[in-house]
Amino acid sequence: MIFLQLGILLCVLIAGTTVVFTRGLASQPVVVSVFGLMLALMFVVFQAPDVALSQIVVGAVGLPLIVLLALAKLRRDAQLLHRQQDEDETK
Amino acid sequence: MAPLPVVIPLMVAAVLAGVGSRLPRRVLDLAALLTSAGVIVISMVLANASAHRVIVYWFGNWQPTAHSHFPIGICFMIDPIGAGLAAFTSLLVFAAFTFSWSYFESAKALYHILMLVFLAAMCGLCLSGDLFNMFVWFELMTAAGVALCGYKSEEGQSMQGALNFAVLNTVGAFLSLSGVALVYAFTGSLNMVEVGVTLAQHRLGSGFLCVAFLFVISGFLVKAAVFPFHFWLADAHAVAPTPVCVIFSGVMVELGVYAAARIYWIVFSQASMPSATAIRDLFFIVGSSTAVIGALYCFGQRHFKRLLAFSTISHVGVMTLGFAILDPSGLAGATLYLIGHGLVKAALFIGAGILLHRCGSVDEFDLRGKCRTLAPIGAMIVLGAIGLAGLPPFATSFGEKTIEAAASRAHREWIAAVLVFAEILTGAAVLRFAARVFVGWGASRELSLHGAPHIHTDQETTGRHSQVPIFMWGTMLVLLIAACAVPIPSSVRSGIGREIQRFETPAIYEDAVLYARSTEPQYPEPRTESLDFSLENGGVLVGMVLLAGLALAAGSEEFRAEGRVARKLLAIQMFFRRLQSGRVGDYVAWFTIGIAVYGAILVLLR
Amino acid sequence: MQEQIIFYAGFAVAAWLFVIGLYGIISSRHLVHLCLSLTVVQAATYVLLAVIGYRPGLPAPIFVGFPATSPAVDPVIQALMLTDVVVEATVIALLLSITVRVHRRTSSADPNEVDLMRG
Amino acid sequence: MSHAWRVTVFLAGAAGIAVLFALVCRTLPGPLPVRNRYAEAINSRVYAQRNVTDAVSAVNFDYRGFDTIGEEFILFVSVLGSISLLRITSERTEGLLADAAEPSRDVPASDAISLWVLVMIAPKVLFGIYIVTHGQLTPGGGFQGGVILASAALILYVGESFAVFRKVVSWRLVELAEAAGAGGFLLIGMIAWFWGKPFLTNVLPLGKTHELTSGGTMPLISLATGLEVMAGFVLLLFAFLQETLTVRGEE
Repeated sequence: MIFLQLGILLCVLIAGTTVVFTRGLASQPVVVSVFGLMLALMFVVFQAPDVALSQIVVGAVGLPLIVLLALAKLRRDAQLLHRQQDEDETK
Repeated sequence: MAPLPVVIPLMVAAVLAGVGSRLPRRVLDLAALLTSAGVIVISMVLANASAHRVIVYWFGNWQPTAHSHFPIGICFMIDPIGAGLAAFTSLLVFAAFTFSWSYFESAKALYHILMLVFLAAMCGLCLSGDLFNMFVWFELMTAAGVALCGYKSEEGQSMQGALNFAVLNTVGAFLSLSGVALVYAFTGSLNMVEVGVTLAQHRLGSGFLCVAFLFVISGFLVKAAVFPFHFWLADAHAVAPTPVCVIFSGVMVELGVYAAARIYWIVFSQASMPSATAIRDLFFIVGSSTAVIGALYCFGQRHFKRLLAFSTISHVGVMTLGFAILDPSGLAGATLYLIGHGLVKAALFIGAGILLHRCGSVDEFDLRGKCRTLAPIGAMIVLGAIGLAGLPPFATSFGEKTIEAAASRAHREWIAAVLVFAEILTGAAVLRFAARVFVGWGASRELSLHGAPHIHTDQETTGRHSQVPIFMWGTMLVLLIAACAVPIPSSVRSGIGREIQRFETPAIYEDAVLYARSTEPQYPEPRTESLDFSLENGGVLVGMVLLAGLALAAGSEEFRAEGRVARKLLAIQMFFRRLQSGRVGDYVAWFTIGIAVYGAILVLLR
Repeated sequence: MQEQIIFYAGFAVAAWLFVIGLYGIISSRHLVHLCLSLTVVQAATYVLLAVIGYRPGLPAPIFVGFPATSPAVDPVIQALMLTDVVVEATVIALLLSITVRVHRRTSSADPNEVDLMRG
Repeated sequence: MSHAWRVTVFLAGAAGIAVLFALVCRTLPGPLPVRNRYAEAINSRVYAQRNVTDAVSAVNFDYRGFDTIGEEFILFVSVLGSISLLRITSERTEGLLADAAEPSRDVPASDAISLWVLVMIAPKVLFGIYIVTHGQLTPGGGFQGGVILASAALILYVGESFAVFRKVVSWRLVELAEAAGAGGFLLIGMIAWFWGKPFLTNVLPLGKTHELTSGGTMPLISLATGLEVMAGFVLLLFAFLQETLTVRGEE
């Protein structure tokens, strides 16, 4: 019985550490999503269904989505900047 | 009545968010002004009504039942200190709105909405009697503050300051939340009074208490920008628009000290009586290091807003010292100091805003001698310097004298030296700025190679820059007059002294919150210090003028040729400059070590 | 006993997540990564709150299918967590929009490349 | 500071904090008898006192409803702050972005995808509404349901295009919804004043347990929160998807 709780705590620990040590931009939303999922599972195990539900919708879906959008925006801005620099050079 | 200081600004903000984009600019301004004026009035009424008994307001009508006395709801715990601070907050917000009357020609009501929510959050923090509720208002303050910081997000502005603000405060908030959670885990309550009573009853280990106390207040210490958590403040000020700076420096930072004092007295003071000396020593160290280092940084700046931001840090150190004495007169001095400093600092920031409006810069060297036509503004800035230096007739001088008297009664005479040091340096910095900018004295280039940051600040106003609107200089003048006039009636001073005695008596709050009865012991009439111009004031004045003169002369070529001492000094300055790196990673590292060191101090001295 | 073990384990995991999240922030080379490290720091508070509210063997505080007066795990702390979760996401969103801004200004999202403000 | 220095300082601090933690653990008091008070007080009274079954929602929307107001406004402010940060005020960049805006999204979606979107959205909206309205009975409530509803709008974007998204979801309307959600909560709190009770008192009839209308003001607050959260998240998506919105003005 108690092993379930300890196990999920361990999973959260590993997932959290992975988030910190994942430096690649492309894989970050995925890792965060997994981390959010682990936290949601932890809430389920610790008898907090309300929190688990909001963690699923926010932590495992909403937050990674916003991260994805922000990354896409950063990329597009970089492209724009390059294009602008090219134009400036041709002038 | 009691929840209105929070509910009204929030409601107006929500309405403006709905219809604000359709309303003309002046209607928005008027709505914001009226709202903040209303909050001033309501808070004053509350402060008045609570003068003889603490008002406790239970949200949702969840007052403790007569047989269990256990609070299950959230309460506002209103006393004249909290309500007075709420009134003071809304006064500064009102001043900021007046100043921005001819300001920010931008569409949408975002600025007004954010400011009003910010106001509501600060009032909530002042009045709340629940630990988690305080945390909520703290977070709301951070969110609104960050959003306001980035409000003027033009292309030319960097957002680094807002980022540092957000990250540091959020990390601090999480540590605070952990502290609240720890306390809850053992007391089973979130109500401040109930937690305090339980902690006192159950003789918990002093190690646990020390660490829990440190964690709970860590977020507020970050907000209060004490050393070494102060780095974000200067960065945020360089980015934030002027009216927002008025609020940040004038009251937001000080609320951090207020919250720490409130939490200490209500929650921990009875339980941790054995380690009160440790807490006193901790805050002596925190306060004096903040006061000294803030003053040193302040003197090394050329960007006026940044200079003022560092002087705020230094003065927060002074207030922390007042609180650290842990006796009523020390905290009463800190409160007087808070009022005087807030008004003077608000006036000085408005002065910075006027310079930005007229000259398009707040850089000391860029502006050298260019503002001779603005002599009245210069005179007001000099007055502000005198106020910062704690000289009569400003309220800061009362605060300073009260703190010093309390310190000497507690046999900590060295506190007076720290105060004088902070006052001379911060006053001289502003004086030097005024002399160079408005008179044209001193060098036109900076002495050191790796000098203070030269930041380009965008003009915030549009339209005619040829004149200074009355809303700008008028607000500045009124604030300065208020900073002199507020403490003149001795009833104000003795009133604050009496109220602080109550503030430091948890039993009164216990009766009011848990048992809905008011027991008011007779307080001894507090001592009030005189307004006389003392020898020490003279020393500060002479020191300040000399130091400013020296700094102006120091830029000249002859002095530089002398330079060995100067070079030594510059090397020291360089070292400090490197610490203020603008990198959020560095700041978080300082935060970590700061928590560890302060925790070690508490634990070892307990 | 079980409760003690879970509490200490949760306490340790929370401390670890807090410190490792801070490490992520100080060693970060990209602002998006920094924001995500901040979520790890916040997760530390979740873990702490979750183990504090937990009572082994007791059901969730949803009184459907069992008597309403029987004991359950702590609903107060769950309410605190619940609001915390939503707030986290929006605060991170605020930070990410600052990131976009910083990047547009400096064409870099490295928190160590500061374009102004030293000293 | 150089990176190595920073890490050294941090490690020293972290080691110090670890020692503090260890010390706390050593001096930790055993479980105090009082620590269950709050939980028991709520759990034992919620069913009888408020006719609801979800104690967490009861705490959120009734016993500690004032906290929830603060939290809701944190969301409100963060969303507005993000919009204000992401808006563009310089004309040059605006032009550049307008040139580059959405080059790949002009292709209309195929009928199959449109059908899929409809099929996906309907249950999602239903599910979201269910969660919002059953907050006081089963796990869920305004916060969770609001996010689910917002994600329904997202499907529209993924399946169709931003143009369709913009057409169906009006910026102005969402803004109004956000304000209504935030203000609505306050208004519900003010109802109590007409009965002379303190702010946020649950004065409405409590209804029968297990019914949607049980809990007095709770379902209303849940609705207001749901509206606010949904609108807030849709606005966030808007802001991140296209930032020229506020500059170009309304439709």
